[in-house]
Amino acid sequence: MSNIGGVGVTPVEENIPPVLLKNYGKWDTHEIPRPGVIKRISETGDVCYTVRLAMPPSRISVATMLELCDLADEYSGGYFRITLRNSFEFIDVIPEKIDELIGKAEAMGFPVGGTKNSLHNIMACPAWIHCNLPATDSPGIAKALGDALIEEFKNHRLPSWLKINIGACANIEEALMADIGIIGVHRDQPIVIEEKMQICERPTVIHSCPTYAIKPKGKHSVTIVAEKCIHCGACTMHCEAILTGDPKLDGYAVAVGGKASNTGSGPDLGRVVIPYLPNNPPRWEEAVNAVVQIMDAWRKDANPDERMREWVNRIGWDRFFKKTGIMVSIKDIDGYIYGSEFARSDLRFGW
Amino acid sequence: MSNIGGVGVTPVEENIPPVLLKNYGKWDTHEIPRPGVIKRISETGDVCYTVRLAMPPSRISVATMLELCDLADEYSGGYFRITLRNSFEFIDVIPEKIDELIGKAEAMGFPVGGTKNSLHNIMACPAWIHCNLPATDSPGIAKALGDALIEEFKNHRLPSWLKINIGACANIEEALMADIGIIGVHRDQPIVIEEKMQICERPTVIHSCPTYAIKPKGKHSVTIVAEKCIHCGACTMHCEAILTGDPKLDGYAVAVGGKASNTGSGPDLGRVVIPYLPNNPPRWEEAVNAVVQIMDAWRKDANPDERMREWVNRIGWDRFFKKTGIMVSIKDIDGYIYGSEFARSDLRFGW
Amino acid sequence: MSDTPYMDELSRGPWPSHAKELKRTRYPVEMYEEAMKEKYTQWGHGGMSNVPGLGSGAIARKSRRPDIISHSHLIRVLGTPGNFYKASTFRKICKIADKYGDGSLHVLTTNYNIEICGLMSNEDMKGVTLELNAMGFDVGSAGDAIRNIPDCMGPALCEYAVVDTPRLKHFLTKHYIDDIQFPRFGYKIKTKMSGCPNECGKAVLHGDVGIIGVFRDLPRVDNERLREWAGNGGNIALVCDNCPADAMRWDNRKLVIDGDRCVRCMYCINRVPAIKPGDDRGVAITVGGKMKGKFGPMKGKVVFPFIEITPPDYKELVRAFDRICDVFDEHGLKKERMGDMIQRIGFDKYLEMLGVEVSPMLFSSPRRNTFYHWKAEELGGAV
Amino acid sequence: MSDTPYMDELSRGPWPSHAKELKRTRYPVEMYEEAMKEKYTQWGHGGMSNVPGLGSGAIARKSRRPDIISHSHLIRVLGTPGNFYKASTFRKICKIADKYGDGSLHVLTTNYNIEICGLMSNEDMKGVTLELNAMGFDVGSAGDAIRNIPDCMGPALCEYAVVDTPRLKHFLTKHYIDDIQFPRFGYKIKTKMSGCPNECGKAVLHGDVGIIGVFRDLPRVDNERLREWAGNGGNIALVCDNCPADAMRWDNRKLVIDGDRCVRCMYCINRVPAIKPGDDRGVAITVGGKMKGKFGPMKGKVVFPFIEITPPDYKELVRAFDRICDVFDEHGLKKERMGDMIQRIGFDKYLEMLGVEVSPMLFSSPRRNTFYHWKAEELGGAV
Ligand code: SRM
Ligand code: SRM
Ligand code: SRM
Ligand code: SRM
Ligand code: SF4
Ligand code: SF4
Ligand code: SF4
Ligand code: SF4
Ligand code: SF4
Ligand code: SF4
Ligand code: SF4
Ligand code: SF4
Repeated sequence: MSNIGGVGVTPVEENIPPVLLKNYGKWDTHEIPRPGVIKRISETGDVCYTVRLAMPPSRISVATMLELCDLADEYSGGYFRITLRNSFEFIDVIPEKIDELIGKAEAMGFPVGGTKNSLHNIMACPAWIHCNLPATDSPGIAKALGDALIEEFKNHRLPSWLKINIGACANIEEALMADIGIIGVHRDQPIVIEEKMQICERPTVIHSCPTYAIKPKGKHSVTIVAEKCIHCGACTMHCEAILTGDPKLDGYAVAVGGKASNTGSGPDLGRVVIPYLPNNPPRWEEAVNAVVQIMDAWRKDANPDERMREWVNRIGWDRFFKKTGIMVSIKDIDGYIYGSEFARSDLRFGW
Repeated sequence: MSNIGGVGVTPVEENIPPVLLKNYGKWDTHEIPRPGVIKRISETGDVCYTVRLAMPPSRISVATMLELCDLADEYSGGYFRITLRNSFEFIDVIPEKIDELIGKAEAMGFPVGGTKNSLHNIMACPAWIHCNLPATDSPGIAKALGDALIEEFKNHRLPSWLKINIGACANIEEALMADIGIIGVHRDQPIVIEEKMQICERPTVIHSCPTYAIKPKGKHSVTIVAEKCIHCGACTMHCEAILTGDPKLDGYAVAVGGKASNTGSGPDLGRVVIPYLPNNPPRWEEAVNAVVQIMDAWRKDANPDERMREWVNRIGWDRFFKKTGIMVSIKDIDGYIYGSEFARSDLRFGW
Repeated sequence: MSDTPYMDELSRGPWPSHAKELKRTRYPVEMYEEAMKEKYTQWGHGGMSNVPGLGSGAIARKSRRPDIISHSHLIRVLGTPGNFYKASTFRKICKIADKYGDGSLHVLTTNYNIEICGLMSNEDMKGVTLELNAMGFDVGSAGDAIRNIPDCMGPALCEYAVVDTPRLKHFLTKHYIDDIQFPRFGYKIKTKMSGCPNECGKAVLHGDVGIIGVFRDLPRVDNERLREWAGNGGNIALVCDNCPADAMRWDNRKLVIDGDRCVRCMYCINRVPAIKPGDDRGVAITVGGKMKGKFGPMKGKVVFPFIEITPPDYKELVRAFDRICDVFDEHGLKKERMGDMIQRIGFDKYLEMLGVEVSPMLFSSPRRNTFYHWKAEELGGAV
Repeated sequence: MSDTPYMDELSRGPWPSHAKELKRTRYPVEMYEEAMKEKYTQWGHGGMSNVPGLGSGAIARKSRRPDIISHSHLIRVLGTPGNFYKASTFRKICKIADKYGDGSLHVLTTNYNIEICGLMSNEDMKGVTLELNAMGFDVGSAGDAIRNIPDCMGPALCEYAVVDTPRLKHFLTKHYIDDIQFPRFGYKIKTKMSGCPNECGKAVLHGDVGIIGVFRDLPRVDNERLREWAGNGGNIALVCDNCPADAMRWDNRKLVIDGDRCVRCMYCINRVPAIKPGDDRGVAITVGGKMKGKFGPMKGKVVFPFIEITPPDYKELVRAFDRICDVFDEHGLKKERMGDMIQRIGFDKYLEMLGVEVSPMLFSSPRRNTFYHWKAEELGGAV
């Protein structure tokens, strides 16, 4: 037994190409000669080109990964990396061979781009591919969006970059941490399978509910108070006998304005601007339209270099709704515990 | 019985001088020819001079009010008003007589000033004069501050105006709505007078406590859990059998940055920057020093026309502490229900 | 040595002195002197006094020092519209105060009432009230009632006024006088009014109900006057620079305010005589500002961003105010401030109870989570 | 007609297709196709799998469609420092995935692990783990453990790096490997690292623990280089204008950064090659970022604004990290995220538990109320 685990992780040096080791900590500037290609220049004068590809959402086959490994061997000394947005990057590509590499990658179905003022790779959780909690399908939506916005990925023609994250249930906050986010929403309360109720710990299940919507029922089961349930799904995660509710009522919300970096007005989580759209696989027209609607308003109105959230902060959320044409509803009002922070306590209206 | 009350309030016209009625809604501009004197000019060409006095904190005698009425009769056609900061204003003073009026008012002990970029009248609750809840004495502190800052009241030499409000217990928010505020702080939990406990409604008392610190004790009394009590005083207000605690532990906190108007960064409540200073009547040196310390740092560093809160918003609270030299302590951290809003969620440090 | 060394000290110095004032009255100065010596109030429990027929306005105050005085009550007199006073009228109030009370006054309270202090009996409190009533003044504004509805001077003296606050005060006080005099709620309801977003009334910050004059169109610019003003040294470039919304463009001849940016903050209007508030005027209403209570200090929240002001019956305003009071009456717990009630209920649900029309003016930002409730009728399909 | 019309449609178009990928594996495509048809996942409950000796890293997943497949587990492989991979190494991982799983991979998860998917038995999961261990890779990062500690590429490839994130990742993973592999807390602990305040790791927003490279002195300006850059068309005026703290003064020869204003936001550094991060470097640590749980989405909060980074033992960092874990271990309830625990306890009290040194760097604003607790020893007199 004792020989399982305890290993940790490979040393830094093991997977990093020689030019990076040599110039470790000495990188000085970078240029982006074309979308998807970053040229980094070191104090030593050394140079490193990387080529960035979009990745299929959530799952990739061993077969394809092996083909990408082959490309890496051929064009980047056998090295690559996966970025923090799951882009695939060939590291240290011979400059003369960049066009050839791009040609091959694109022929394989991997668009090159996603740098600077473009749409970057889309992040998506597994959802219907492998999870039991989703209210929608992140990979499906990611694919539909990627197809619709491919030219934005391949070109630097947006005011600033556009990052889109998708999480198919309330568990994952990626969606609140992107310029545009999509979050799965269950509109129905979970279903209690009474026969199964012995399996999980009743106190843990009851305790897992943030709004105290789960009440004991008889000796072994529980019941969910409809008016209290906020469909957060915590119970469905913690108890095998509770399943997400009516799939006809599932769908997703759209959030805007997540930002992590400390420039401008600093980091903040995004805000939910569309509370619900219905699931319509495989092309998810509503999601595509919503994203395009938001992106277009931003593109039209933003200053050069102005990220989605900085734009909204400048114009105000009232004008965001006006300019995007998104309808408001009572669901935009945050009535949850910390919602007060988002009420309006000034008279600075943007009529 | 039916002849008591039901009257409402006197008509608008009854107490307003003729020139105001004539120019009602037509005022066009104003000038401040000297501190305390405002000249308002109407579209009709009419002009109205007002002369503003500081008022004694919280209480004034009938005798003095009658003397002020005499002055009004002599210099302002028998009209005056009390401003929203309790300044006394002679309305429609004959311009030639302004100096004479000022001379008489000052001789009576009423300084003239408190307009524009000066210290305005100081607001203070009755506290030790008439209330059972105070942790400190607002009128006493107001008097001490007024004496120390009199030149600021009489001159326009601050970056913007300075408004100081004082409330001697947590009940009154005036202190959070001023550039500098002083709030009475009980550091001890209230005392339960068990014998008296029958008088008030026990459920109401228990319910009045925001932190559930009051627990039933026996059939008729209650007990207060020390670790839970935040010394808010709600119970002392609602129950005759509960008194504020040890007066040796009473004192006051200092708040900064309340702002009501919608200019600049808009309205917001102030923040507590000094959690406690001890009561030292009659000259309240600690209060005077704290106010001077804050005022001086602001005066030195602010841009012209920059109110306290706009200054703080520009430099950040971290630098506010640095520039004023106020010590921070764990008490600055808001650990109460909505405190999360005030935690730092960025890396924009002002080292 | 004097009996009142503390008060003597507080009688010195240039600032007006409450100690000196108290000494000019029959106020029991030992109570205050002792407080300073002990660093502890000498007064005891307070509350609503039981004057028959008088629902509110009389505040009873016991003493902890029966050796000095047994008690000392006071009466709250509702302030006038715009807080203007005629000396001749005020003299009468002084006379009443002197006749029934100890000759000390509170002018004004932080809710802009006059307090007549040092009353010793129910009869005196009744006497004060009847005499005031006879001169057209009234009392109230204590207990769990609608409190005094103070206003700024508004158009009576202010060039910025967008609505007529003194007339609103007069109307609302008359209209709600029963609720001002007869406590019927779970806790008090404090209202504050400002004639414009400069907010001299601090209505948003400390009104259970805040009523503030606002305009929806843009500030009005008189370019001819502006050129003249700029020619005479007016620094229009600085004003443009300081506009928080970066909405002003000045080309040395003409100022253009960008309707897509301006947030009607008042700044340019305050600085430049040639710029005035717009013409599409009404009030915004906020609710829930307060300091203490369960959830601590809270700013008010906008619930009606724009309401037409139409005398003589101010129908829209009354409807909104009624609705706010009714929801508070129905849902507020005993001694629960409006802001705390709203927090307990949830702001979204509260807005539904009020029956407001949802608009982007109701929030500073939309929500941060997807934790909304869905009503049965919303579950039919897409919304 | 095809059996998989939905997946076929999702295989078209220019964006890389997961549907096409899944079809290249032995993944049971009917599960996904049916999900799209029913608009409902076909997968059932998940949880930690029971592989003997393996505390964490194996995730069991049941199916709701035994007619298609009974279950399908996966193994989380901890990502490498900086997420760099050698093709030759990755091929081995592919081989393992193909041998034991269904041939599908998750590269990478949003916590930057590799998932080897489609495992059917405990033996296979153990087999995967042993083979990975042999090549220096490890599994873990599931259940109520310290999860994977992902990092940005840092100095390996980035000119902005203030600290060496890949080395930190290597060190911390080794140091905490037991807690990564053996769940012992009330709930998971997720850590995220960024080499600088640009925050490519989004550490503040979604780390239970966030570790971010920061500098305390000012950005370093090379004026000679700056002049050259400006001479070649670099728009230094625009950068000065956009500095959020208005801290930059450029007189066409020299740029001065006002130490009284700069907030180290990185903006000028990002835009101008002649400006670099300062030299007084360390990390800031935040806690409590998360999305769900009782109190909903929360940003992280700074608890250690500056910690020295001193290899090889990173003593200060380890002390801080330990303290954070210990307080969570001691005070966190079952299934209570760190952010919710801190909210329940109160941030002030939590900071005292952590034993931090109080400084103005710990808040964005001081408190708004006077509702603090006083400890017995504070009640002796003035503080
Ligand atoms: C590769 C990657 C780091 C990694 O270790 O994997 C990375 C790489 C770079 N980032 Fe980043 N960032 C990466 C994710 C992020 C993220 C996280 C995310 O997107 O999910 C952020 C935070 C985003 C946010 O604020 O919401 C991020 C915030 C930045 C910033 C700050 C931008 C700003 O708004 O102020 C910079 C500076 C800049 O762009 O001027 C930056 C700059 C850079 C530079 C220029 C650094 C350098 O000199 O190499 C790199 C190329 C940028 C580009 O793509 O054009 N990187 N960067 C990540 C690429 C993801 C991708 O595939 O697209
Ligand atoms: C694979 C992954 C999604 C992805 O890559 O897009 C994932 C997948 C699952 N997450 Fe997650 N989470 C993943 C990153 C995240 C993140 C993002 C992150 O780590 O930064 C979050 C938000 C951050 C956070 O933790 O708050 C996240 C918040 C959750 C939660 C919510 C926890 C809470 O606060 O209540 C759950 C439920 C739980 O753990 O009780 C959850 C649970 C799950 C489970 C295990 C649900 C289950 O057992 O049915 C999912 C397994 C799906 C499957 O079988 O494929 N997942 N999950 C990510 C794996 C990360 C890893 O390698 O460790
Ligand atoms: C008399 C009074 C109204 C009343 O009905 O009683 C009043 C009168 C004026 N206010 Fe006010 N304000 C009065 C309390 C306030 C308050 C409330 C307070 O101080 O408690 C505020 C909100 C303060 C805040 O934001 O915290 C207030 C915010 C303003 C503003 C907005 C200033 C800003 O920061 O943006 C202006 C416009 C300006 O000053 O340019 C203004 C402007 C004015 C003008 C210039 C209006 C005019 O044309 O007459 C008046 C003279 C100002 C002066 O004192 O120099 N008044 N004003 C109040 C005087 C109190 C006093 O005795 O000093
Ligand atoms: C006289 C006055 C202070 C002053 O002028 O400086 C005052 C005096 C008292 N206030 Fe007040 N409050 C006065 C304005 C305020 C304000 C300011 C305002 O109205 O804008 C506030 C903050 C606003 C608010 O209401 O939140 C204020 C918040 C309180 C509270 C806290 C209520 C709460 O939310 O918990 C109490 C306690 C209570 O009512 O239960 C209180 C209670 C009291 C009592 C009645 C306490 C008592 O019974 O022992 C005080 C009587 C003192 C006395 O005997 O002289 N007073 N009180 C003000 C009279 C206003 C009026 O004319 O109606
Ligand atoms: S975000 Fe939700 S749906 Fe997506 S993988 Fe995580 S738990 Fe499953
Ligand atoms: S979905 Fe969330 S709110 Fe609803 S019962 Fe389950 S845990 Fe409670
Ligand atoms: S603020 Fe407190 S101490 Fe002052 S009068 Fe009001 S209740 Fe009394
Ligand atoms: S003072 Fe406040 S917190 Fe303390 S027991 Fe009384 S009501 Fe509760
Ligand atoms: S609130 Fe507006 S209208 Fe009223 S006095 Fe102040 S500036 Fe004038
Ligand atoms: S009202 Fe305010 S926002 Fe509008 S133009 Fe004037 S200064 Fe700018
Ligand atoms: S966080 Fe900073 S150091 Fe790390 S990759 Fe991003 S810019 Fe570079
Ligand atoms: S780091 Fe940011 S705040 Fe500091 S000078 Fe540069 S841009 Fe300005």
